[in-house]
Amino acid sequence: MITRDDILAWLKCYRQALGENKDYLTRLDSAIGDADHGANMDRGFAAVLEKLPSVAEKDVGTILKTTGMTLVSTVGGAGGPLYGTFFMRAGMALDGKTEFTPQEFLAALEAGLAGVQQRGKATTGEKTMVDALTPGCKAMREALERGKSLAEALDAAAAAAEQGMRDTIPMLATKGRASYLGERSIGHQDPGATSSALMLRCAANTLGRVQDPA
Amino acid sequence: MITRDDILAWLKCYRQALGENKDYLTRLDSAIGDADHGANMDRGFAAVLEKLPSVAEKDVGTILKTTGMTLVSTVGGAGGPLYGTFFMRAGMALDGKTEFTPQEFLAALEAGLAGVQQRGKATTGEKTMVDALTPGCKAMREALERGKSLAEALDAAAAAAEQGMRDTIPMLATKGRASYLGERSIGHQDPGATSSALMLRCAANTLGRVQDPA
Amino acid sequence: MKKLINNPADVVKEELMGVALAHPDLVRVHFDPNYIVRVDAPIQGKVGVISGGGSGHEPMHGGFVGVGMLDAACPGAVFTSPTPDQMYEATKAVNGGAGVLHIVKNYTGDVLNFEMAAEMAMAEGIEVASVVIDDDVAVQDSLYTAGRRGVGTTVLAEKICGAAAEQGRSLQEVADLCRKVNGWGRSMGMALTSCTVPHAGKPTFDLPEDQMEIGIGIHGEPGRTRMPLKTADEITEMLALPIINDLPFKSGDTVIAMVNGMGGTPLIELYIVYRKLAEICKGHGITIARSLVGNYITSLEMAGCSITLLKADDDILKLWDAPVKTAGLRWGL
Amino acid sequence: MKKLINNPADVVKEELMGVALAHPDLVRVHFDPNYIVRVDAPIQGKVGVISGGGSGHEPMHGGFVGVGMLDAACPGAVFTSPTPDQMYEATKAVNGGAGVLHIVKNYTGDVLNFEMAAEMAMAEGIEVASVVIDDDVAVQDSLYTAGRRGVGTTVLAEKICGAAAEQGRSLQEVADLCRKVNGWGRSMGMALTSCTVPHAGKPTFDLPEDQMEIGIGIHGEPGRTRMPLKTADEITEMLALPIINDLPFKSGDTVIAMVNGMGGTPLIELYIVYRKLAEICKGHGITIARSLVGNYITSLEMAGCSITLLKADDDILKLWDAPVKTAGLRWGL
Ligand SMILES: Nc1ncnc2c1ncn2[C@@H]1O[C@H](COP(=O)(O)OP(=O)(O)O)[C@@H](O)[C@H]1O
Ligand SMILES: Nc1ncnc2c1ncn2[C@@H]1O[C@H](COP(=O)(O)OP(=O)(O)O)[C@@H](O)[C@H]1O
Ligand SMILES: [Mg+2]
Ligand SMILES: [Mg+2]
Ligand SMILES: [Mg+2]
Ligand SMILES: [Mg+2]
Repeated sequence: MITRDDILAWLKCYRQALGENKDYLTRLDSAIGDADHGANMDRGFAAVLEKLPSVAEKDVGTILKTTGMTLVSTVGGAGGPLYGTFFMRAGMALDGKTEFTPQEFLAALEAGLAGVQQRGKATTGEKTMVDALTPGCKAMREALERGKSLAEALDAAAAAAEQGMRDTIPMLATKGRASYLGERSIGHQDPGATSSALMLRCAANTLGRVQDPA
Repeated sequence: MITRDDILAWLKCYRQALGENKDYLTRLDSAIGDADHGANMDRGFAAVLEKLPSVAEKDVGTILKTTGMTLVSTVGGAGGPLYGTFFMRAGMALDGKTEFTPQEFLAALEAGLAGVQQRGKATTGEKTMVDALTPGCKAMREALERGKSLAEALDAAAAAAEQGMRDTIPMLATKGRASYLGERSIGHQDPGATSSALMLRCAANTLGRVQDPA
Repeated sequence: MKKLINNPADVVKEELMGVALAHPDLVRVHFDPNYIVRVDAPIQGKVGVISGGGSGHEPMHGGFVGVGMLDAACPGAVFTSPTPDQMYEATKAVNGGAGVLHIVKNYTGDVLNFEMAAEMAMAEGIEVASVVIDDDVAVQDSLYTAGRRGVGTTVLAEKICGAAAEQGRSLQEVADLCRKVNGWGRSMGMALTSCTVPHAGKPTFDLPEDQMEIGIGIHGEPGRTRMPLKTADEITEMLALPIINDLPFKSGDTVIAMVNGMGGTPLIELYIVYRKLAEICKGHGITIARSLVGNYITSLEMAGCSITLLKADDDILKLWDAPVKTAGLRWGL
Repeated sequence: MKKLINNPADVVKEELMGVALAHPDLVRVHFDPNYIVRVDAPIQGKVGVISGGGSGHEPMHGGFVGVGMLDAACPGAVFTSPTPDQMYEATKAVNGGAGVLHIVKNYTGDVLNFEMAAEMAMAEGIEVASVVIDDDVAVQDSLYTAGRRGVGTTVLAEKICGAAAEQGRSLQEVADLCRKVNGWGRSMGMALTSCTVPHAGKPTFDLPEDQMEIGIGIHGEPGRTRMPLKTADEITEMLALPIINDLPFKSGDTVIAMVNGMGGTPLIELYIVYRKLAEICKGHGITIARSLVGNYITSLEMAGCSITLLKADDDILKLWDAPVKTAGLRWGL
């Protein structure tokens, strides 16, 4: 079972990864956007970490919904509503729970992704975070269906998301700010796909490690 | 005797020298002023050269006064009224003449210098064109008094003006725009002193050559 | 990075404090969430008009809050769309019972955040209409993309809709007018230099001394194409012709023309551009009835300009001429 | 050099053409000699107020021609004082029989050229009064030097004296008022970057990425000292304290405060400076009764700012509030 503490560890890991990759994400956003994705995500997750203590004793649904709402009210840009929606929907899927199965966690991620797609109306191949989250969720589902451990499944998810992130490089952006560049968006890695891949890598590094099945 | 044609040649020579030294003068003015002295003088003498045909048959006084008035109405800045006054006063000193002696020419230059000092209220040592014109006139007077030829006298004038120009380098400016720099004006050659030295060098190269006493 | 700032993280907060201190007669500034609101808001029975977007485009939008223009503006972080709670609180603060118009520039972030705010406000029973401005002809439009950006027409729409609201028109009328203005306005911009986002600390893109970017937006993003620097007249043509051809503006049309500086270009150059624009319009039989030349929708210290033409009928011209009293645009009051 | 121009030699001419096309309701532009004049000049019985100086400081002076401010402005080449015939012709064009005030910034070139123009006009029987503005505290004053430069106070003097002339005050009264404003106004400026004179084609000075110039004028000339870049708050103090100590401004004084951008600095930064200036004034017991934040007296695309404080009595404040209708400053009309 995945516990509340694992989720808290995941969020802390992601906050740290965003801090470390702030300039990298901003650099990616300079090439095809407006040079703020790193600062935006960093500001948002700094706020999330400040907020966590007040809900740390609550259920995981509340923790993730609070994370989402905090992102919505601190990030702004496209990233704020999209990541905010992601965590709010994931939280709704885990409402009332303090521990849950890998399958339930996968369902929460998939609910988050569905929320992102509903809000942002992007599908795969448009050079957005959807291009990291979609293969990430898919790889995790396949791994769990094939009976892999949570650690293996999350690792597969992170690896697939990272591949999806790299696959955005040759894409022509048709959603988000990068779409204004037209052909010139080709050849650059999408910042949002990159922050999404980081998020799944953190999941693998935290949930994956702790929850190794005995 | 110096003739009207010599004066016309002098003005043409000066116009050409200003064209060639436009960037140099502007560079000097960048260091301690506002980067326009070259463009200003060039614009002014281009206008003078356009105007000259209409007075080329008139007396030298008219030619020089026209030069001065044209400078006043086309140069602007400090240079416009100062060089304008210089040529207007010099013209007044040669009113009605079509040829004249070296002494008369010297008197015209001295009248011009007096006009500059009256308008600009600068004396020597203040890092202005006065620091080139004053030693220039003085050297010419001494040479003529010692019985030197016009060519020698003008050469002495040009050399003294050039020395005066270089002597502005260590000066602290107390007049004109360079004065705002205070101590920072030290170490730079004054652009106006430089354009004045060029003017006397052109006199040496034209009046001096043509009027070599037989 | 050479900026008159203290700390990148405090830029927007300290700027808003400056705005509050400089314009106490015009606006109040609310912090956490941040919004600038007309000093006399809410005005009972008047439609509230609000806008918002990332900071760094000053005077837009905060400089357009006041009588006859916006009731409130929501500034996000630099170049980052504001968050829904800002628009939600601003909507409540300006609601005088006649509903609130949200003027939204077409960027994914702005659209999403305003959408959430409108949902929140409507859940509280406030009538909200949203109009998305998408006037940038540099961007190819398509059903399957994010569509065109909202740029210069936003300024004109805020003035015109603000005047209409001041006259007492209904939310439906003001929103319809805003859609009409958006439909009749077209813009395009170019950059001579990049700008530097305070957080990023270095220019968003590098532009060699002999190159320029054509078809830029207002967030320091690169444009559609990079090409060798051209003369002001050539550049003006490169911006004006796509605009004229897009609507298309036709002989006999009357327009409001704006030559807008991106922040780092001096006024003297904008007038040189205006001169050529006026010549081009004349050549096309287009009458410029009103004009704006200056910095109205900027990208920090970017050098460059944008051109906006708005087809104008009598109603639009009268609303344009109506009194306005804001820090950034003022006449008649 | 990256500029929206066609040819360095045509910059001023084409700009003036743009001004004429953009503001036919406010001004007429006369070419050869160049001057911008109020559309309704001369106004019989009203004192004419004119100013002038090199171009490159827009909106000053041409942007301040109109009702309640200047009757005419004479733009020279970029950073080059205009020639006497410009001021002479402008003086004739605005003379409504009550005499003409020349507001002259204290630069050798401006003073000499205005002097010649005044002589010419007076020779034709036009009464002319000249007031020289010399408010720059960065420059040490002395009987034996060219004295202090005229900078920001010029803008305030043009507004206030323009209003006084509009009220029908006599030449003597308007000139005395102008001297009072000059005596009560102090300014100081700084640069983050140089600017590039179109003719010169490259920056007037080089300023490393970590350095700034303090005590600059408005012609791209270097300042009094170069030093490492500091924060906005520190810079604001470095400008404000010499100003406050110079007059000196005292506790209980009421002032008009201007935070002026040099051309390339975005508004967002100017408000950050204003915030600190307001704090400093408050700390000294000085009340800011009116303020201006924006680009009013610029140095082409230079990044940086200047601060001006003008001690104000009731008369000055009333004249400040009087209606003004120009391209660069407008209210009440
Ligand atoms: N419609 C969309 N659907 C999904 N993701 C999107 C969409 N639009 C933008 N994004 C993601 O948002 C990222 C940019 O986020 P950010 O820089 O924070 O916002 P902004 O573009 O408003 O500056 C992009 O890299 C992309 O991955
Ligand atoms: N009061 C003065 N008397 C004599 N020469 C002066 C005076 N003030 C300035 N100058 C000269 O004028 C020169 C600058 O001319 P210019 O650059 O054309 O005018 P501006 O300083 O108005 O830009 C200086 O280098 C100096 O030699
Ligand atoms: Mg971004
Ligand atoms: Mg000069
Ligand atoms: Mg953004
Ligand atoms: Mg000059």
